[in-house]
Amino acid sequence: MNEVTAFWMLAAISVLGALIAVRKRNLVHGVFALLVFFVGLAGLFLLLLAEFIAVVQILVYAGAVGILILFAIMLTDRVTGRDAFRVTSRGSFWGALISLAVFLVILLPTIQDIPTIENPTPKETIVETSTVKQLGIHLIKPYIITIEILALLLTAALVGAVTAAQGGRASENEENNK
Amino acid sequence: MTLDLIKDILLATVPLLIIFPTMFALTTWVERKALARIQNRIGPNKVGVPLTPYGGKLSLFGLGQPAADGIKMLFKENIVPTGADRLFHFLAPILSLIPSMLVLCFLPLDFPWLNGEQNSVKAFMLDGAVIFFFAITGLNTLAVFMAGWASRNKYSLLGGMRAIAQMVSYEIPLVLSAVVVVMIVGSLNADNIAKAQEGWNWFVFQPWGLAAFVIFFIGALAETNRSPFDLPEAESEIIAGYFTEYSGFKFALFFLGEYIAMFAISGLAVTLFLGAGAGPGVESLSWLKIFWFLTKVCILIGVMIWLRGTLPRLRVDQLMGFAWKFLLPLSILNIFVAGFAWHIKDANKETATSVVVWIASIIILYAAAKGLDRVNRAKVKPRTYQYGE
Amino acid sequence: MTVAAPNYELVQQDGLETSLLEVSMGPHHPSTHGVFRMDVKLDGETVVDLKPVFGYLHRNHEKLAENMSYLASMPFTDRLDYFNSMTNNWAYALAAEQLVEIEIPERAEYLRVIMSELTRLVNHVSLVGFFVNDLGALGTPLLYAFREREKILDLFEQASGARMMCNYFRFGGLRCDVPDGWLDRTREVVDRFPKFLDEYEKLLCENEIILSRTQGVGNLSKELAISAGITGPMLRASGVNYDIRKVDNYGIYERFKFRVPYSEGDVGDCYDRFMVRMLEMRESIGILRQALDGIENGPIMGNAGKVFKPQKSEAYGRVEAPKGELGFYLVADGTTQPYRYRVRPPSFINLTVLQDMCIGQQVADAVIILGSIDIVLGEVDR
Amino acid sequence: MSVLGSGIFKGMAVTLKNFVGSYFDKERLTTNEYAWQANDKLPERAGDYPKEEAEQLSDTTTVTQYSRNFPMLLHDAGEPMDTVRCVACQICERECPPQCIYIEKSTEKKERSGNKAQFYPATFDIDVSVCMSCQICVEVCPFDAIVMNSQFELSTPSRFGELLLRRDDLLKSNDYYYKIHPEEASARDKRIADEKAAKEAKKKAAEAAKKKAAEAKSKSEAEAKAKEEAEAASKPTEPSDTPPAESTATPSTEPPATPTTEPEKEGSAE
Repeated sequence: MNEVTAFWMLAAISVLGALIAVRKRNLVHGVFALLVFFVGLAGLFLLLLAEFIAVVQILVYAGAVGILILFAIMLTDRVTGRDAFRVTSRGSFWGALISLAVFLVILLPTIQDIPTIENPTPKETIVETSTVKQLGIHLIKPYIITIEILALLLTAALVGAVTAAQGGRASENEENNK
Repeated sequence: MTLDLIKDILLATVPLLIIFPTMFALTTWVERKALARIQNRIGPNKVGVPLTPYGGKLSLFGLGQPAADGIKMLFKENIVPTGADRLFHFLAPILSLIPSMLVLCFLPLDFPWLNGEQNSVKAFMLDGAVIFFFAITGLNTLAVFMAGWASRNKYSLLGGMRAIAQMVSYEIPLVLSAVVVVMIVGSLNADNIAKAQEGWNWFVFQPWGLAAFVIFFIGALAETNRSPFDLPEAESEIIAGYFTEYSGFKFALFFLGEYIAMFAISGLAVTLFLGAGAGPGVESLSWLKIFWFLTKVCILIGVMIWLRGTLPRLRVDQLMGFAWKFLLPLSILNIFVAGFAWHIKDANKETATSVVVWIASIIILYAAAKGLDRVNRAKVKPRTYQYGE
Repeated sequence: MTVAAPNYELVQQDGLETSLLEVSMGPHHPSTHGVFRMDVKLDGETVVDLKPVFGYLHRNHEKLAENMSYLASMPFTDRLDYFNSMTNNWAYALAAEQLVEIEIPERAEYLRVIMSELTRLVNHVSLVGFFVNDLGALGTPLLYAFREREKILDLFEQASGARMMCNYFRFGGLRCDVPDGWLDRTREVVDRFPKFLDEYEKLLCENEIILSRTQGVGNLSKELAISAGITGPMLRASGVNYDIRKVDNYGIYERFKFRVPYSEGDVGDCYDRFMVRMLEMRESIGILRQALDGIENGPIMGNAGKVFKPQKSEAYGRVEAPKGELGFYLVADGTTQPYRYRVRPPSFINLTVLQDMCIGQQVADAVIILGSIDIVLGEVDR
Repeated sequence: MSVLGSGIFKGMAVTLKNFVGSYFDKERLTTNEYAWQANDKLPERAGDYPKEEAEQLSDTTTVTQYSRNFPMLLHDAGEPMDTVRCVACQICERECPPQCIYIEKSTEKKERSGNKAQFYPATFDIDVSVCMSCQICVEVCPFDAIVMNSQFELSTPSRFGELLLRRDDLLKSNDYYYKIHPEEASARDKRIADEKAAKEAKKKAAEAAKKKAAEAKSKSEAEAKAKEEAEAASKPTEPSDTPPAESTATPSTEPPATPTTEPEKEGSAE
């Protein structure tokens, strides 16, 4: 039992989860398979000693995004999944092709100094203190502008969401008052 | 290397797997006894330990009750409703247990036999231990939803939906109140947080720590579906909520998972605010650390039982309102208060200043809470009645 | 394997196709107070439609009574509202006593008032307990209430032999006199009751959760309450000062000084219904004290004939039962059996406004609204 | 202006008080443990109930002298069927609201110890699964033959039959009645004695009057007899809606048996 075995197990889980998520006709099953994929991915991050990313992967993706998707599914009319949702298979070839292309585009820049499994992090970037602290310092110092812009964006999105929700409520209230 | 690793893992996890399920068994008994006494009943007092196979028993105030319950649960029929999603119906109880069990290893229970080891496994020493805790507890929500959805029962579905909404909402005040401690300590490492509170420097004695502790405790009640936030399993409304359709051992697993989650989150509260293992005598006897830690956890559980015996439950919208309109603003304000208090204290170390800061912080926080309460419950007040002759 | 799909009613809302969830709450539901059923249509958790369904406990009470002697249906009246057998007995006795001329002895009148007010304490204290139980308080207030109720039921047992199905009233008086020392024991219980009420009020009346759960929930306006024929504490909670003890002065109620609490506004929400009952208990204790002071020795049975055989006549007797106006309508045809026997059950009539109160509320509110109406299915279904 | 959350804290104080109080205050913890084992001693509160007879112990536990449960048939001292008070008049059968009593009258009158011959119940069944313990049968009985038992340990594994109490199950002695309902039993016996004494006195007066007015017309004599009869029937009961059957009316002039607890009442009334 070493890192290699762990890697292959986690990788298998992730790929399997992803495949089920794509192929499963029952929507809720699909979402849970997707969550398995997220958790597997978190495990991979953990294996790379990027614990903070792993945590965020679980917290945000498995926790928040998964639930968001579940809520979205609850709003569709085939809630209970009695009729398996028919996924159209038209154009799946092109879809696969585009996915592959995107994958390669992401892969190419990283492949140049890709760490091997036996040596997960390039020597020169090994951090001595905790990754969380490093991440914090990096986020606050060099990337502060990005963070601020993102924060603004998210706040705007939040306010917008509240306004949209309130708008519906307000018109309803007016109707009730009439 | 492999054998060593396995040994280390066993040394670190097996005690957890012994201590907490035992505590669970005892807590079910204590809870039934305490609730009974609160309600002026006697509670379970019959099941004891049989002395001989032919009769005679030691009726230790009904202490045999947990064992009897467990045996009963094991042998009960496993009923899966027609049309239920059998796979998910089976998986949900297991999935609800895993996260609660998993987070136990993020509690700073520093077993003495781990210290001699070369390469001991101490998950709480992870840099993200606290945030790991929240991330993994969050997965509990999914198990609850799974149970509610897979049962194919309307009450279960309602319970599952309520559970999701509630857990997601209360996670925010929970995390924000923990952030205060993380901010002051400057570390997400549970061990560092515990070390920062050694002696009597418990954070609960700080004004911001007190406020954060109260918010955290309320959030913890909601997160573990305890009264007065037990809406997902509100008996008078939706039967038993998401585990309406569970019986036998699956139900027992849910039950176990819920209680372990209770211990876990109480343990985190102890770690963050109540000085973890700090207490009299820990300097000389390191064993006492674990004792004090578990004692504090038990006290928190006791308060939870006490609350359960006293309070009715909130309504869904009030529950949400409470989280978003009361706890969230308050916990955000608390972060600022903590920051200012820390800065002033850092600049000026006199006792008089710290007292002034203490009182001022408490006043600010209380005033804010009071104001929020008045805004939220403006129309709610006791009324007077008239009498006809 | 085919499974009947759950009922989802498709509706259009804000251009979004969504569906209503139909939930059948009851007859096997923890909070429907027996075998009552509510067919609830939910939009999310909001009740958009509610249909009460009952009759699961129908026992043919009225027709049975028409086929047996007048006396023989007395024990059956216990089973109407099984919490308040004493007031049920009284209402029936009151109706029957109007059919023939019977003079009721003084002591019997006093004992009737004592029993009836003790019943009111039993009913209100347990109703509040059940109501808070519906709010989710895990039975703590309910068990306190039952603790005190036990003490009163002990008194009933000593007087009549049974704790709940007392069957104690007779046409023209009471079945038997109370045993020696009963009045002293009653006084002890009555004197201790206010202390319990203080504690009960401390536990419940200021609790923020109860306040916010009950205020503004299940509003019943004065107009609707009157036009729907609501009676009892529920009507008083809607702001109407109407108490049959004051209106009819049946028995010897005009001798006692007591007040009738009613709501100041005409909101008539669950909180009002809860509080009116709490306040009524205090008044009942006042009546009990006066009655225990005034009672004297004497006969307990009037000049009732051997055979209860009224002339052709009709009568309607009503009392202020703890749940509202409980009336018995009897038509006598000169035989020993009533020609027509009809019960006006307060819970049944109070239940008619359930739908009006529940629509637009949350499903959790529907439960407590039902709880605040105070129904007993034995009386609703008869 | 109240403190934030004061209502909740007050409530918690109340529950804490009750929690602690349940260990010390008898007023708070009113629960009595049910005697669930034969060798357990019965709780103090059930002390009203005498425990001498092992048969009774297995029958009844925690009851007070005021409890009533299901009816039983009274007999006086001696062989139960010799001294049974019931004369099978069937009034209770007719009056029973849930119709749970079934009586078959004996075809022959039977001589009883020291009493004149009476009918007796050949069958007397009470279906206690139907009985609602309303006590109407006790009230209507003109012979004080049926009273309420407080025995409640009647549960049985059998669904049919065992809950149908037969005549011999129902027969209990007056002594037993004294044990379970002492106040009620003595009051009842006192009333019976009073009535008997009143009747004796009346009869003596009537006989004296008869002697005195021996030459009076037979019409007035009949009147006196009618009056006497009416006196005998005036028990505090609600007589049946339909007039009693002929066979019932004849014996109802006199209770056939008298309680044995008071010796001066021994012997027949006539």
